[in-house]
Amino acid sequence: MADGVKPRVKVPSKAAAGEAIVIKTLISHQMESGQRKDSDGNVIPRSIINRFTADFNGQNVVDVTLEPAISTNPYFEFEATVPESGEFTFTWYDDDGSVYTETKSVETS
Amino acid sequence: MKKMLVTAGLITAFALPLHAEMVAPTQVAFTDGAVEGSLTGTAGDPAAGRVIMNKGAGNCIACHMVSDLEEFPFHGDVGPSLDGVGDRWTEAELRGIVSNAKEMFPDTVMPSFYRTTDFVRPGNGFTGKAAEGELDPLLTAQQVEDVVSYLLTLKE
Amino acid sequence: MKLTRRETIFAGFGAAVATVLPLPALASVDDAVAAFTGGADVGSDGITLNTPEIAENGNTVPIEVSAPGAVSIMILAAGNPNPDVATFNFGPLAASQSASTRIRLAGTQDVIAVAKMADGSFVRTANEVKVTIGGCGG
Amino acid sequence: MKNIKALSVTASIMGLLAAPAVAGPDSDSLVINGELEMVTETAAPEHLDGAVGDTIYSGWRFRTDETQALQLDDFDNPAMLTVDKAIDYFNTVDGSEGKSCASCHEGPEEFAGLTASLPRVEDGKLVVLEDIINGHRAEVMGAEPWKWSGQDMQGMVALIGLQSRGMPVDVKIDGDAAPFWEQGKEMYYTRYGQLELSCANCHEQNYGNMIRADHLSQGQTNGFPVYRLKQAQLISKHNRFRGCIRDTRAETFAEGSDEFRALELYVASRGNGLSIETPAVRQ
Repeated sequence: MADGVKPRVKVPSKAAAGEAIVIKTLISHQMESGQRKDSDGNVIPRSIINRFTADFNGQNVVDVTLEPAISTNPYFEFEATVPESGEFTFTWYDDDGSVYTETKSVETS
Repeated sequence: MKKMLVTAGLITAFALPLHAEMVAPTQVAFTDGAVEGSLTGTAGDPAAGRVIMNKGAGNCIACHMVSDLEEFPFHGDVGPSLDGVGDRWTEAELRGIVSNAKEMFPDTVMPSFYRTTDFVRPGNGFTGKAAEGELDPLLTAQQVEDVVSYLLTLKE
Repeated sequence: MKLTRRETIFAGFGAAVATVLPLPALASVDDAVAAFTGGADVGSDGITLNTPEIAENGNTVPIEVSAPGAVSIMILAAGNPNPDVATFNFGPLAASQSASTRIRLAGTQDVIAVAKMADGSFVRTANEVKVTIGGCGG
Repeated sequence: MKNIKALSVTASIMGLLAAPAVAGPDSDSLVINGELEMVTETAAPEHLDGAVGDTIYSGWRFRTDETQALQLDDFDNPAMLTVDKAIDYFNTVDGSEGKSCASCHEGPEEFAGLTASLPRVEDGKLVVLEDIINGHRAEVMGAEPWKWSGQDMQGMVALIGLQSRGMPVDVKIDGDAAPFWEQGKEMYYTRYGQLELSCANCHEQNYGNMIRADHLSQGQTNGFPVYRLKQAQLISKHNRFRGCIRDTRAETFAEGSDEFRALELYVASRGNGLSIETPAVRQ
């Protein structure tokens, strides 16, 4: 697992059923592109988060394929529909096999 | 184009020992900020000077706007526009300004492109470490002549 | 492993790389689009890409894409060593087929977005982003 | 929004063709998280004696709308990832004494105001926040010192600075601070390196102008450590000083040197009255 990877997500804790809500996610990750060289001229191997998914109560919101051209500390903003109370699951997949997840509950009114 | 460059190269190699001594950075003679004679005895090449204006040794457009160089993005405005500079200054004045603008404008921000002494904490290029041995001027004598010859083409 | 700033610039997503490599990347933009569309015709209506006109640093360029009714949207950067950037696949709970992210651009170039619509058609748009050149040294 | 920015760049070039006027900062105002209003321009401190005109500006005012936006909301600010990690460090035991920061301090909030007053003289020495942090690590915790520009150190500097966010920079320049301030002032006006550029050449005489595509700011430090898009991490004041001096083709000073402490005090004093923005986002 890459050092100190830390996800942050911003989700409103309450929403009207069926309402569109804005979700923001940010995760600390170098996103080593595989294009850089170290001071000895050796290529630094690629090491990125290659996939990000957001689901709500088991249904998908967005499923993103990331390439090395995504910036350090990958950021996403998108909109989800919340049909009922439940839980978002956010998942980041690292090249090294690590998987980072974060969950957030939303209550509908 | 290629042929021309080769020819120019031959002339340079041939001309230097025969016609002129290269003027060292410490021996440039300024008169009211201007430098009368060529630093090399070889005519400047405006096409080569034009290239130096962009990124690299000269990087002139970091501070100066030049309409003729519009294919290069992002011209700075710390210094005056160089449009028409060939009308406003003589060759000798331009050579003096490019070599050491502080001779004519003592407080100018402009670096001295053909000077090698009297710096505060001179570094080894952009490494942040101390310079080792004598400094090279920012531009060679011929590069100064090339830039001056290019600037002389900038007429209103 | 420690990189100085200068080494990073020259070895990485710096402008130097961009000026050397635009041609091979251009060829693979066509390949990437063809792989995404299967060679189908590509329209231009119904997709919006917001990008800065000038990016102060190519390492972090905010972009926003929207294609109402899309199933997925692919983002490409034509002047990067590898033009692939990201592909967004929208699920049943996506409230809109839009997303924002931050991307790396190796110099001034076109950013391209291609959307696959629910009916199997494709639309494409592109914006040029000017990436700044540092003033001193870098 | 992008068109406005393009126009202002064009305008600055055209303006300078006509007259050497300062194109200057934009007119945007900085309100963080929709509630915390920042003072990004204010009357220049008296000690400047009109050197930058009447007004000092935060560097935020010189950035493009897209870069500015990254600082408007703490969630969008990538520096906060490192601040989050610093909160963990604050509560983590380190060193031979079995202590964490939290063993002695209730929380980071305890340090509200500290950053606004630094650097300051303690026992005859000019002290900056990195000195205080490493001093406590050594003397109280028995822990190894952190490297000056390491992300652990700068994360902690940012976390403590965040407690002063919105407060005006207010460093003392008289009394026992005076000799350090004078030393820093002399450095500010020294034309270093083969390019012979002083801090003042760019950030006093030419703020608002463009060097290539860089819109020159006044070089204020009220947002440091900043998340710099170029390096995609927190950058210390001393690291930025070093970078600038290196770019003049000079032999630079070391991070954590007495010279840079003095320069840090002097540059901070040029921003007296601006809000602390730590951690800011810059290009």
